[in-house]
Amino acid sequence: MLRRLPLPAQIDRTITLGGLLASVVAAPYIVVLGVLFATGELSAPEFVFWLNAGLVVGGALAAVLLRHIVHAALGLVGASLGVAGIFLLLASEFLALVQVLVYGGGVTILLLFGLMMTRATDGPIVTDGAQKPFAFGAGIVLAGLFVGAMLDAEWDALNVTVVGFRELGIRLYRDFGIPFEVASLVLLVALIGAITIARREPAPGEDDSK
Amino acid sequence: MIPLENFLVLSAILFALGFYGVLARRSAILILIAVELMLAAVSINMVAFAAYLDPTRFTGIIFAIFVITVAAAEVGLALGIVLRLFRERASANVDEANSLKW
Amino acid sequence: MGMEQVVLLPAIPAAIFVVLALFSPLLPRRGDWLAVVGMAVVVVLALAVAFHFQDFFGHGEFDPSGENARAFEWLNLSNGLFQIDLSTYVDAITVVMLLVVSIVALMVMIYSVGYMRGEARYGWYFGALSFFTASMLLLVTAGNLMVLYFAWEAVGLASFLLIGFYWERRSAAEAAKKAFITTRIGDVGLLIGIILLWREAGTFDIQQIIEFAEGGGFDQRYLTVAMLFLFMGAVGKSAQFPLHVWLPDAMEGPTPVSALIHAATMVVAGVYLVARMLPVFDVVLVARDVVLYTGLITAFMAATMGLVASDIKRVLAYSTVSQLGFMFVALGLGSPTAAMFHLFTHAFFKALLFLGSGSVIHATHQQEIEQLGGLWRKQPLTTWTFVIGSLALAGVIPLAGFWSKDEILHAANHNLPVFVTLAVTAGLTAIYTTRLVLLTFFGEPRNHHAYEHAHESPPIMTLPLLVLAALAAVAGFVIYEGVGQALGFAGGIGQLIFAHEPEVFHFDRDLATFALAVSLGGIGIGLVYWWGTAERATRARGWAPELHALLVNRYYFDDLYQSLINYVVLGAGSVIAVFDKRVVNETGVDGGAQTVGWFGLRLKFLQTGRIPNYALAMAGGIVTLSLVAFYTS
Amino acid sequence: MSDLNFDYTLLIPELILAVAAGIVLLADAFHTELRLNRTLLPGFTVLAALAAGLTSLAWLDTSDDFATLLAVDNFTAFFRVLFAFTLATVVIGSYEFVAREIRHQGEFYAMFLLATLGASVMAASQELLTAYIGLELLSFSLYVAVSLAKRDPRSGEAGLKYVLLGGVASATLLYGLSLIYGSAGSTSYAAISETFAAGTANVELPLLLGLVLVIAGLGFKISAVPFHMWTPDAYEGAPLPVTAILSATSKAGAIALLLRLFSGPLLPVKDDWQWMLAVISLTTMVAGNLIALQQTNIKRLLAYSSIGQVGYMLLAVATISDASASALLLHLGGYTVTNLAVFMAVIAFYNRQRSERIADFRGLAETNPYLALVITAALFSLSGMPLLAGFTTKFILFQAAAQDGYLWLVAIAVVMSTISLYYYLLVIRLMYVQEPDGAPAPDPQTGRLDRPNLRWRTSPASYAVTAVLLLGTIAIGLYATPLLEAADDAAAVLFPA
Repeated sequence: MLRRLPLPAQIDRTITLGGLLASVVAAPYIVVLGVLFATGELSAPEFVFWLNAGLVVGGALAAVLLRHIVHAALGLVGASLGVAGIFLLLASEFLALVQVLVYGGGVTILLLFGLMMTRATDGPIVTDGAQKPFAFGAGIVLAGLFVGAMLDAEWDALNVTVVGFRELGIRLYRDFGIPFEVASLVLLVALIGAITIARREPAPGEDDSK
Repeated sequence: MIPLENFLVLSAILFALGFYGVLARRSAILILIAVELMLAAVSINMVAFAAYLDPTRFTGIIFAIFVITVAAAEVGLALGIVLRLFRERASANVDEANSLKW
Repeated sequence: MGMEQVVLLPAIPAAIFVVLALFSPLLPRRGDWLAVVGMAVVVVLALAVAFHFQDFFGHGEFDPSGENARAFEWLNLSNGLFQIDLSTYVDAITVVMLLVVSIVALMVMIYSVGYMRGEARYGWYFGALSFFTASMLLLVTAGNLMVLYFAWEAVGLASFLLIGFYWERRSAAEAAKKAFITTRIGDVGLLIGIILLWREAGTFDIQQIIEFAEGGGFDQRYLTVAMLFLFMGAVGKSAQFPLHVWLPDAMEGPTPVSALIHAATMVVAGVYLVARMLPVFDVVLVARDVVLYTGLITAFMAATMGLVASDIKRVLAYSTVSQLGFMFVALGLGSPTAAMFHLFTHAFFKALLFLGSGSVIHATHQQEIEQLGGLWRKQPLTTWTFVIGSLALAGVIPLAGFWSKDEILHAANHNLPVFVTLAVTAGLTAIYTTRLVLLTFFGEPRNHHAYEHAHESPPIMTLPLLVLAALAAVAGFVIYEGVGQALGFAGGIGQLIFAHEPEVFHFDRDLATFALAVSLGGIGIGLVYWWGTAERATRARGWAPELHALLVNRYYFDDLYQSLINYVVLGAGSVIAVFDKRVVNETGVDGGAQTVGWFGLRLKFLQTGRIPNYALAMAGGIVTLSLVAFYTS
Repeated sequence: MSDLNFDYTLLIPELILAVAAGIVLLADAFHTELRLNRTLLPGFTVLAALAAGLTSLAWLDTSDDFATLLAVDNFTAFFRVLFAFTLATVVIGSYEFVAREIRHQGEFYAMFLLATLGASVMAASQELLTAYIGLELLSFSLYVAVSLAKRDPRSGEAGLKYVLLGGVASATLLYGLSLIYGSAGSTSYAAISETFAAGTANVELPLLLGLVLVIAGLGFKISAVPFHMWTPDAYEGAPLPVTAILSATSKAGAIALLLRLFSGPLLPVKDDWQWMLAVISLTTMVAGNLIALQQTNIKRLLAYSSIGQVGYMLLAVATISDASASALLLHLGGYTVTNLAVFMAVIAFYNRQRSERIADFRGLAETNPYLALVITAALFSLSGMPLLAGFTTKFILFQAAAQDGYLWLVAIAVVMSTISLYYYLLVIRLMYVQEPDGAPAPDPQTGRLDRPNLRWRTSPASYAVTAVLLLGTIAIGLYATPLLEAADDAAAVLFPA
């Protein structure tokens, strides 16, 4: 059954090689974290945080730096999984679940299909534009500004508590019922739009009825 | 307990990386991926603020749910448009979609 | 007629405009009779206002203050920012303007029935004339600055429509555009001035602003700036230096339009505005000096340009600009009386001259005075009325222009440089007027084809000429108390014109003699120089070619402005557009490669999408804003 | 259970729009089975728009809210009516265009309905999440609508630019919203306002950053420079009716949201954002008006001119007060009417001439004097000519802004609107001065010519719509009081006495 899917052959190689490479890069980081955890420098939540933060940043770097589009997409998967882990740390299991399902499943598969249908993996590709230096500068400055702002503030943080599924469900479907309905309209629009726009049109002269 | 700043800084870095991707990439799909990163950064922020700062706890989480939903919808819609464009021009590179200018 | 009903004056022609604009093709004679009859009613009403005004304030005792009547609330911001009423204000200045506008408009409309016969869009022409008259009447009765501004712009729009009446003719459309843009520049100033006044005084009502100013409510420097902006509007509308360039070109419109708009009414709106606001100008003397010298420069420059112009209507246009300069000089000297008096007489004789020139053009299809000549045999009525108008313009006793010009000279009596310049200009006026009359009507016919076909105009056109000629002859006498009383105006019409203090005409015999001598001298020079054979018509060209070229090219102001528009406005636009195109959109292709090379980096990724560039602009905006925000916080 | 108000009747106008969108979609999908004439679709859309507009009048002078998410008050009513009016006008004025150019008519009209719904939600929002989702509904519908002209390759390109940059902008906006949420601990406007009024010293920088990002995100929506870059491309590539909606509904919706945000939750931190909006207003009005001087395509010209107009509107947001809010609403109303007049006239022109080049407007006064008159009046109004809507509304707008101390900015705005007259006059000049295509050269002697009859007539629908809009433009210019009172009432909601 797998053979029938129009997956390019290199996706297997990609996954294998990419996994290997990722492990090679990630291994020292994990080892360091493990050592720190073992020596008691890091608490368990902190260990998980740094692990996931590494995954997020590593995945994001892969997604924006790698020249191969499939690799970049896999980087996005990694980052998404990391974000899901962060959500778990923030006591939102539900959101973590959504994140894995929607991103790890839906979005990535969608992107890969898009890649394949536009045959963007064929041939050597130049993925980055010439304004890369500007982009680099802008990225650095933005990161600096954002991080600076976050660190400058004195947040009067409360204790993290778990929000139960039931409570969340009530809030989501009752208190925020209207935005929820509007969001469903957004999905409807996206659905209709994607189908209508991507559909191949009959050439002029062919039957005009839909 | 992990300080709130950790999450915020992570999110800030993720957002900046995403923005860098938008600026540097030339394939529409790669730009979409970068936008997804930016939106993920927003989700982290929302959830972190909800967990640490919001006495009601849940608004940020619900916000994040909506963000994820919209992000997924956006990918679908944008891919539809990319496909259409690809059919017309046999390219998914944004810099080749520049017949509209000045 | 009560003062509340003054608003009827603009309302009648406005209603006629609506009717004509919508239904003129359905009406008999395209509805021209409607416009004429409506205007006749307005003249009667204007006279009624004048009588009422005399009645009310008159009985020999003149009260300088006017009457303010609120018609209805027009705009009202409930949050108390401001409220604007469509209010009317009637005082001596208003009455003068009402009479001038309505009488000249009526004459022009009657004349147009003959002049415009058979034109396409005949009905639309009368509609537009009515619209113009309505706007002008609203302008002169406006009690607050916002209504005034509205009417001001409506007048400009009407002028735009009428100058561009022959819009198939490229030059007409261009002239309409030029007039529109030039006056708009002034209008922006006017609007800014009005806003500045409102900001401090908190009201748009003219009388309240005057009271506020006289009570010292304004900061001196602030008020100076405001009044200079306000004056900008007057400069644009009244074609004063340096915005005088549009009026000669505006002669592309039909000649009756020139008579109405560009001689008697619209162009004097600036004079009216300054006269109306003169108490405020008085508070800051610098502003009044600006008025004085602007008027002086304009009067002189325009008179010199009038010496060499060869188009009959353009000579008159320069003359109008010059005479408007005289009025501003009078205002700058603090004598609204003289200014309004000159406005009053000038309206009649200049409208007469324009209509006369229209009669010539109608008969010969020729506007170049060097191609005319000898017409007095063919068009006696036109010729003699034109001569009366010319003598009035030149200032020959006892015609209207003499009295009013004398009054201005009298006001300048204590300022020698101004007085000398005015006297010289008055002499120049006599010279170019003589030249105009001689070349057009006397001497040998220089274009026999045109001459052969010339004929006297129909009575419907000569009748207004006669009426206006009569007015040009006698309008000067109104300043005599006895004359006014004889006409039934208690206290004399003269007091209408002497706006501020019930002053009696300053007849100074020495001054009058001197002025008359200047005028007659100018006429004599003109006679000696141009009388005679056909070759004399063009002799001024050889006399001083450089000077002639300078004057013919109108001191090169038009060229200067065209370059300014070309280089500055369009240049700035293209610089920004190029920035948008090159720097932002194409950083990758050329600029990007260079810029990158400039940073010393050799990158082979030379292609860039434009979406990333767009995003880069956004990033730039975000970075800049946040950097500044962080830095300043 | 909480004591939230779940009175769904408050949302009847929105429900009408949503249901109508569904019906239009289904009717189009099954039109062969149901034997429906597809020309019914625009008619039905107009009916739905009118129904939504009329029903929203039921809550005039009330002040209610739905679950503290959506406010139903005069402000909401003002925008509901404005959006419904826009929708009805655009659909009537462009149904011939759509019938010929757009294959997927059902989807097209459904997108218009949903965009209107999204904009209404934005205007009514009392809370960040709701505002955001309304914004996304508006944006998504427009992404789709822009790309729907499948016979025009420019449409796809415009759609791509719009959707990708829109994604970036909405991520930016969201990040900003998250920072404001974090600084205030709530997404409800009332709660944010309360928290910020109590002091923001401890979160100064994130708040500033959040404000920058929100301004950038919404600046994208209203095409403020430098977040405007998508505008000309999307305007040019989109089908004309969509361009009209982009310049009317989309812009008005974002302005409504800006007003809600900056007059409510963000008002206590006015000092932090006021200068930002002033700067953006400055760059927007300068760049928009100057670049417009160089355009050759009527849609791009209108795009840049609308950017310039946004500059003036931002001026009022920057100097927000009850006076400037009501002035802004008035201006928005007048601008919408005027702008739609231009667009509907351009659509009528396009229906006949199949061209968007400004050069092809030459001689329009000869071939269709009525359309030339409409375009002239509307362009004059846009440039701020007195007697027309543009002057009255702009004047009150500038007046209100000057009141609040940004006099220099007002002066620049006045200068810019004078410059704008120049490029509008270029179009008017073409229409009135130049000869139409196919006309013989004029006789050099008389300047007259014997013309073949090049006249053509506008269709009844276009004629009716443009006539109404033209009359509206003139009526607002001459007597703005009724609209002004409506704007006053709406603005009074934002600044309760």
